[in-house]
Amino acid sequence: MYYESALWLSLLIPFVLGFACNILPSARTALGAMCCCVFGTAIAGCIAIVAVFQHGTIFIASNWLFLDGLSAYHYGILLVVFCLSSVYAWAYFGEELRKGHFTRKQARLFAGLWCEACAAMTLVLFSNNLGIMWVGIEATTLITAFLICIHVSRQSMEAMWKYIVICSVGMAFAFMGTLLIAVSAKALELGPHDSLLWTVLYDNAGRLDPKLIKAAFIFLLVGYGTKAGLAPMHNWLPDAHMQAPSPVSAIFSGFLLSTAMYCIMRYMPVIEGATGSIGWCQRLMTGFGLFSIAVAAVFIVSQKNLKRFLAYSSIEHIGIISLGLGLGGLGVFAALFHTLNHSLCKTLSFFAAGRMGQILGTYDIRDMKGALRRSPVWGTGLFLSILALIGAAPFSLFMSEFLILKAAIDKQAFVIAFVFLLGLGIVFICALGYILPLSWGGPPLKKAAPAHLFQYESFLVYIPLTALLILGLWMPAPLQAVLQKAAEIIGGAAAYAPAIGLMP
Amino acid sequence: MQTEAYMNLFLGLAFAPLLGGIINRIKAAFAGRTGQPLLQQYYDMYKNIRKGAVYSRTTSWLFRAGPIVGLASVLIALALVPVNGSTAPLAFTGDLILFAYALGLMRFFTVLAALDTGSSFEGMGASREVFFSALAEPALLLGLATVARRAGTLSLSELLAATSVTSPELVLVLAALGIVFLCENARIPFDDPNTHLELTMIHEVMVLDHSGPDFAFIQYGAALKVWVLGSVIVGLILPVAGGKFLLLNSAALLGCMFMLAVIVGIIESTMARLRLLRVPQLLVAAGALSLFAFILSMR
Amino acid sequence: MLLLLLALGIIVISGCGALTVCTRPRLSSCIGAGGTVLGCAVGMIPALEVLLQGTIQSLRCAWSMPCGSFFIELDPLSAFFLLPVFLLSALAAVYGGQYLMKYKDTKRLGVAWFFYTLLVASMAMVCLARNAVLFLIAWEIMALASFFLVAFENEKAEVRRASWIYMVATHLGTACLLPMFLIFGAHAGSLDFDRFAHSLPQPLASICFILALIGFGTKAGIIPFHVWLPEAHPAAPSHVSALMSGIMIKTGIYGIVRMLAFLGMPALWWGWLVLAIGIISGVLGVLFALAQHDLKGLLAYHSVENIGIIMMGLGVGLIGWSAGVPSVAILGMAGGLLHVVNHAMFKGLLFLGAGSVFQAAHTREIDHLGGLIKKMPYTGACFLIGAVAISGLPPLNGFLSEFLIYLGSLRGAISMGADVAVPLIGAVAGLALIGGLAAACFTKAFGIVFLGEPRSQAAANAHESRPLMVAPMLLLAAGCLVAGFLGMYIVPAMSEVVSGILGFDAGHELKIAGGYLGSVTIASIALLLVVACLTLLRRFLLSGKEVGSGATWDCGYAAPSSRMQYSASSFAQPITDLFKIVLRTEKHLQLSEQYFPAAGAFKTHTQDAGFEKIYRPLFEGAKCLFARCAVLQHGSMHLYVLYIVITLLGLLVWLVR
Amino acid sequence: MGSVLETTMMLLILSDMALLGLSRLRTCIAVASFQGMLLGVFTLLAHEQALTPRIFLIAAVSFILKGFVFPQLLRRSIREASAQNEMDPYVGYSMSVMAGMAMFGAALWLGEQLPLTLAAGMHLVIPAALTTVLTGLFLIIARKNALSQCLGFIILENGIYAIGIVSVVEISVLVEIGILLDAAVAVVVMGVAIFHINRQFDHLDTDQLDSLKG
Repeated sequence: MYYESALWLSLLIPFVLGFACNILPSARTALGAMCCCVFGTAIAGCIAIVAVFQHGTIFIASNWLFLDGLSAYHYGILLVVFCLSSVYAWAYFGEELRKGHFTRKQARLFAGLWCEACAAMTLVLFSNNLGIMWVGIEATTLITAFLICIHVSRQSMEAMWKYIVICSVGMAFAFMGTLLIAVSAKALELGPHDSLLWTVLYDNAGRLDPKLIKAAFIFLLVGYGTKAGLAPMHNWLPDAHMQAPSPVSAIFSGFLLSTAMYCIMRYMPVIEGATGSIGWCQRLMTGFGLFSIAVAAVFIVSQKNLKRFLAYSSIEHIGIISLGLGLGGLGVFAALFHTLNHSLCKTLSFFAAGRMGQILGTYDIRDMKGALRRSPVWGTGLFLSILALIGAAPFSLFMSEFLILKAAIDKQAFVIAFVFLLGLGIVFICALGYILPLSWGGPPLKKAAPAHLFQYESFLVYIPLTALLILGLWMPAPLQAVLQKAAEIIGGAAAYAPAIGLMP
Repeated sequence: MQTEAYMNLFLGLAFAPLLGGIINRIKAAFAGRTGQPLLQQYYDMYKNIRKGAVYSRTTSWLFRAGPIVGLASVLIALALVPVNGSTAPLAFTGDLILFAYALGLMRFFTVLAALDTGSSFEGMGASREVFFSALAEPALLLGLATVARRAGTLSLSELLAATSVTSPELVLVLAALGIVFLCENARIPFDDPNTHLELTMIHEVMVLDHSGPDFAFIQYGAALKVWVLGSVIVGLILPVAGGKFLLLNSAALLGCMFMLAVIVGIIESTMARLRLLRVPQLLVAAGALSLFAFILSMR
Repeated sequence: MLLLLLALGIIVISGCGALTVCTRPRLSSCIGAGGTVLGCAVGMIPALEVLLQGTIQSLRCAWSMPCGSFFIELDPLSAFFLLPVFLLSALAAVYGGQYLMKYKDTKRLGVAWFFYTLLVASMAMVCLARNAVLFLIAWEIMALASFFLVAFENEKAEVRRASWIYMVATHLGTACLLPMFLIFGAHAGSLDFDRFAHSLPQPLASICFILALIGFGTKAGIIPFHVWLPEAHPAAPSHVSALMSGIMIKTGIYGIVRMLAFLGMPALWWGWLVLAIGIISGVLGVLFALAQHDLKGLLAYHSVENIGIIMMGLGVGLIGWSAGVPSVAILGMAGGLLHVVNHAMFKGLLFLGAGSVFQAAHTREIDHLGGLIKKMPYTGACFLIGAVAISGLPPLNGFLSEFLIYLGSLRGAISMGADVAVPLIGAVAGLALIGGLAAACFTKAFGIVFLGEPRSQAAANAHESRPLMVAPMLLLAAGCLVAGFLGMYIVPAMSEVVSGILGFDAGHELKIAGGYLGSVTIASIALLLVVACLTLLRRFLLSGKEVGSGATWDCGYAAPSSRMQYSASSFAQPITDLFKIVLRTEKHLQLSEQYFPAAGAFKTHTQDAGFEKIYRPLFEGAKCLFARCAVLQHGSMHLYVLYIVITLLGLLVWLVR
Repeated sequence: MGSVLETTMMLLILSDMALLGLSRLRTCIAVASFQGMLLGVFTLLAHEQALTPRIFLIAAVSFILKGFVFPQLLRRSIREASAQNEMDPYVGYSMSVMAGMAMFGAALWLGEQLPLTLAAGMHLVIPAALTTVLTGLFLIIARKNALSQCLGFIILENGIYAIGIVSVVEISVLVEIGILLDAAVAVVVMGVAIFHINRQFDHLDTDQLDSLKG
């Protein structure tokens, strides 16, 4: 079938071209090849995604790889993030090449790793076999590690080392969890081939050993949570985001975290099924979500570096997603919606932060002044994207957070709602305090050479912004159907039955 | 009926300046002087009317508007207060609010006219005037509200008709209104009308620059203000003799007004002027009195 | 209804048009202002229609948004708030078109106009929306648009600070509204307003009432949530301050009233609470206004005061409602709502006047102004009318609403038992005090700014502003004057509005009140007649006599100078001293130490007590506390791994315990 | 046969204690490689009833990787970094051994709690494996030298591997190999990182890598 080949292609193109990038003659060609690779993948991927929503789940590699509603939705986000980021990387490193901060070797390395990272994340999304899923995540860790220190410096090395060690430990736990899942699957008397198949476990969740599966989920939650940046396993995240070049930070926040969250989402229905859907793992998710929001709120107050601040905001939003998943029902729907919004918005903010950093020559919030005057385009991007991030209507993050709050209130969980609102409020106050001088402030202290903007850069700003604006004011029916489908996979068919839709 | 309604208006217009004369006579008597003739205020106004006027170069049309608006609004207030037992020409439910605010309008424009001259003395007087009246206003309205609660009506006319000194809270109200009366009319102990040191004056200093007909209007307005507030107090004291004994009522009112003047005269000649710092305390006390009266009236 | 949507469409589209041509200031101003005026004119029609006929137009169509439906409705209450929205927006737009010309070289006016139109449209939408999602989105757009307008001169640090405070305040307010609406929704089963009515059981109803009071009250600027007003209003361009102070803060009142209608029969303590808030806001607002030196800051604090008066009206209404005294309830509500419109008119007028003064004299410092009435006669006259109106003096419109509130509270006070009469008599006393202080404050504002001699060169060189700026002020002044005489027609016309809130017919009661106002009108007319007669009389008396002019009597002092005039601060000093316990005015006195007098200096400065005493310590404390937590993330990777392990083991223990 | 397993597990635990107690890196690495080989053998022992080619393959791969490749990589890094000893750790060596004992106790308790159904004579496996896991974590947390942290990671992997081997038979070989390879790559990556760190900082003291905070 044509769409199975599309699936294969979207997995193989980045994998193969990734190696190809390493032998290209010049930096420009390497970056160009990277962009082409990503866009090629996007075409194949879109075909596959459309196919999924037309003909249902696609299985390949004898059911080891598949694409269902949930993964297709995430894959769509991945494609968007990667396409935008690749174009941005072209602009960003183009600027650095002009300044001569970026050698051919680095460019090759970057392009190669970039494609491989794309391939690895794709693998995670496609894998029906939980073992493969783990392999994919571990692979992303190892690949992106070097993306952090494309520019070798003490700080970047430090960030990278912390990233590797912490995430590897996390991955080890995740592996432990996967093993325990396999152990608990013994009851099903499965052959080696499909012992870890998600679909199989999903269908026979009821027959898994509850106690074991709970232990397994704890390991998985801590493990993948480390990668996703849930507090208190988040500590690698600010350092990595701060030190990585902006395109890398963009995909880190834009999708790497969501990938890890995706893995957790995959496990939730199985656990719920095994524990008799008493909302056991939902409680865990809620707890971690609230804690992450609180931690982010506390640490955001005293930030000095723009990218670090954005990283903490990522922690906050991952917490929000986890909270939504924990609330179940409408919350799951909202959490998935929030994943999309956050990816778009955070990608844009990192784009803008990176370019403003290049233009102003610093990432220190106290020194970045007058962004809107120095570069209207990116200044607007930075200002509005951060406004959207902190939940100002009419951007779509406001809507998804509103829905999550609704889920909490409908469950009479007033305390949760209060903590949630409190955290968001603190973040709002601080973030607004940061960006006002940043966008409007007086003449910048450090005079940076005025960066020459490429024409297409304005598109990088306005496409995501428009998307966020439109989604905030109007949710297309197809998207709603997709979200519904994905939410049903996680939260069961009961996901958000009431109160949504066009008209009563 | 008409005559009855307008009776107080006539009386006030006719006899208001006389009160000032009486007060001065009493003070003179206490001081052992002969004192000015009773009709002195009439003479002064007549003299001023015949004179021309001098306007400061600083002033604008507001300076000219001040006296006129002031006199007009005090006339409106007068038209709200009936001779006891009858109904005032402009009476309606809730007219006591209009009554208070008409006096407020008068003050507003007098103060603006004072500020218009740009003289620091008149500014000082204006400042004190607004300060004291802001404190006096609650006392006045609370007192009237207390009486209204007794009478169960919100119209001055019915209210004055319905009450007479029968209960302790009414005594308290009378005390409060008396204080307000002295303060609003800038009498001792709040203000000394015939001091000659600008720094210590309140009402008189505000009108330093007025002359001619304007000054006459101001004097007349001041006299009427005494009459208006006075007739309210008197109306509260006086027992009602029914609508048909109009002349009796009017005579009683007149007599009581003169008595009031005498009392004021005695106060002025026996008391000293308060230090400005003490004035607010006295006014707050007045407010407290009327509030206390109201609480009593809720028994 | 379609007409209304058309109006909003025109407004928004004109804004976008202005944005597209933002490189050409004049053109974008014309488009923006013209579009706004046109749209407002169109929108006025259905509003008036509904208000006069008491019909209800509603429109409900599909909106692909979770929990959302595009459900708008125009009932008398909405129309009652829409009317001032459109009126003042149009006039302020005309004024702003001229006012902004000063910035045409330094600013992108198109952007300003875009946000202005957005603000107008969203305010109208807030009054129309009947679905919580729609309402909240409109509410947030309103906040955002006004935020950008406040930050118009964003190169100034204090403007940025002001806009920050404003945005934070309004956002925290919204944070209270979200759960309130959601609680409603959870019980009504839908977020459409038509399901909300009387849907909540008691404890929740009180919670929602408190949430609404905080959330909407923050926007309305009740004390202690008022801190943003004195910051934002002076920072914004004058026509925007007029709009914000005149209308936008009223959307908060609208929200509260709307919620009251949904909550149904109130508990008695609600009325006590609202009334107390009203009195406190009113008194403190006017006191802080007295202590201000900045003309627009003074007006901003007067917004707090007037919101207080409105809240007093609502409180009286609530008390009457819960005590079962219809007349009190009706009079209180009607007075409060009428004051909304009146305040919109005279506060808009005053802010526009302040703007003209600022552009003429380039300063908002009251003590640097003076004698402007000779330089700018029209502005002066308009400002005077506004000042008289805001002091609630007859014969202007301010008196009508205060009269209704007085009447309502006195009614209750003289007839009811202690639990009702005590708060109501408190309302009477409070209103009286507020009235006196407001009169003091505006004799100061008008007297020092417009009368006497100019206190600075800038004030001496002032000149009357352009016709396009004067015309709106004249219209508003005329409005204040005329409305003052039409009480007996206006008040009965509100019967539908009030009945809509209270749920029982208010027509009869309001007709009677209209009758009283009729006699007020007679008195006012009489007043005008007497004034006219006296004027003629004086002319007659002065005819043929010499009318001289000389210097002001200065007690023989040889060299008077305009600096010797009584200043605003000295004018207010007795009052501010009496209330220094709340005002906490800081005085800085510098005197030369020599034996012979030399130059000295005296400065007074009044911070906002709420900000200084409540919010700053709170925020600082939180900041310090959180900064301490940074030690948890001290860069040592070993610690980080330890966290992870502890988490894991902790969870495992929690699992197997 | 169980006794043999018992002894292997004993050896495993003892090697953990040794890792905790020894200070010279080379010795630690030697112990680690011994542990790797031990696990290779253990793979066969665990499944002696059903020895399939798959088991042999896995055993061989793990034997080679854990026994020779990883240690070799570490030794190379030592040579490059010329870092012989662990500089003073947070927790002293004798204390570490005490901690190791405590961890063993915890492992015993935890092994009781986890309902892993095992063949006869393997009751010591889970505690031993968990001890190894905890030892690895302890090395990462309590040692300052980047190399010992890398070592800790390997030990951690060893422990999890042991658990996997005894508890899970049904995982397909591809996955297992993939997992092993991933671990290998992880070690390689860490080695490279260590190399870079050494070049940047001229030392491997991760305690001094604390410039990023807050």
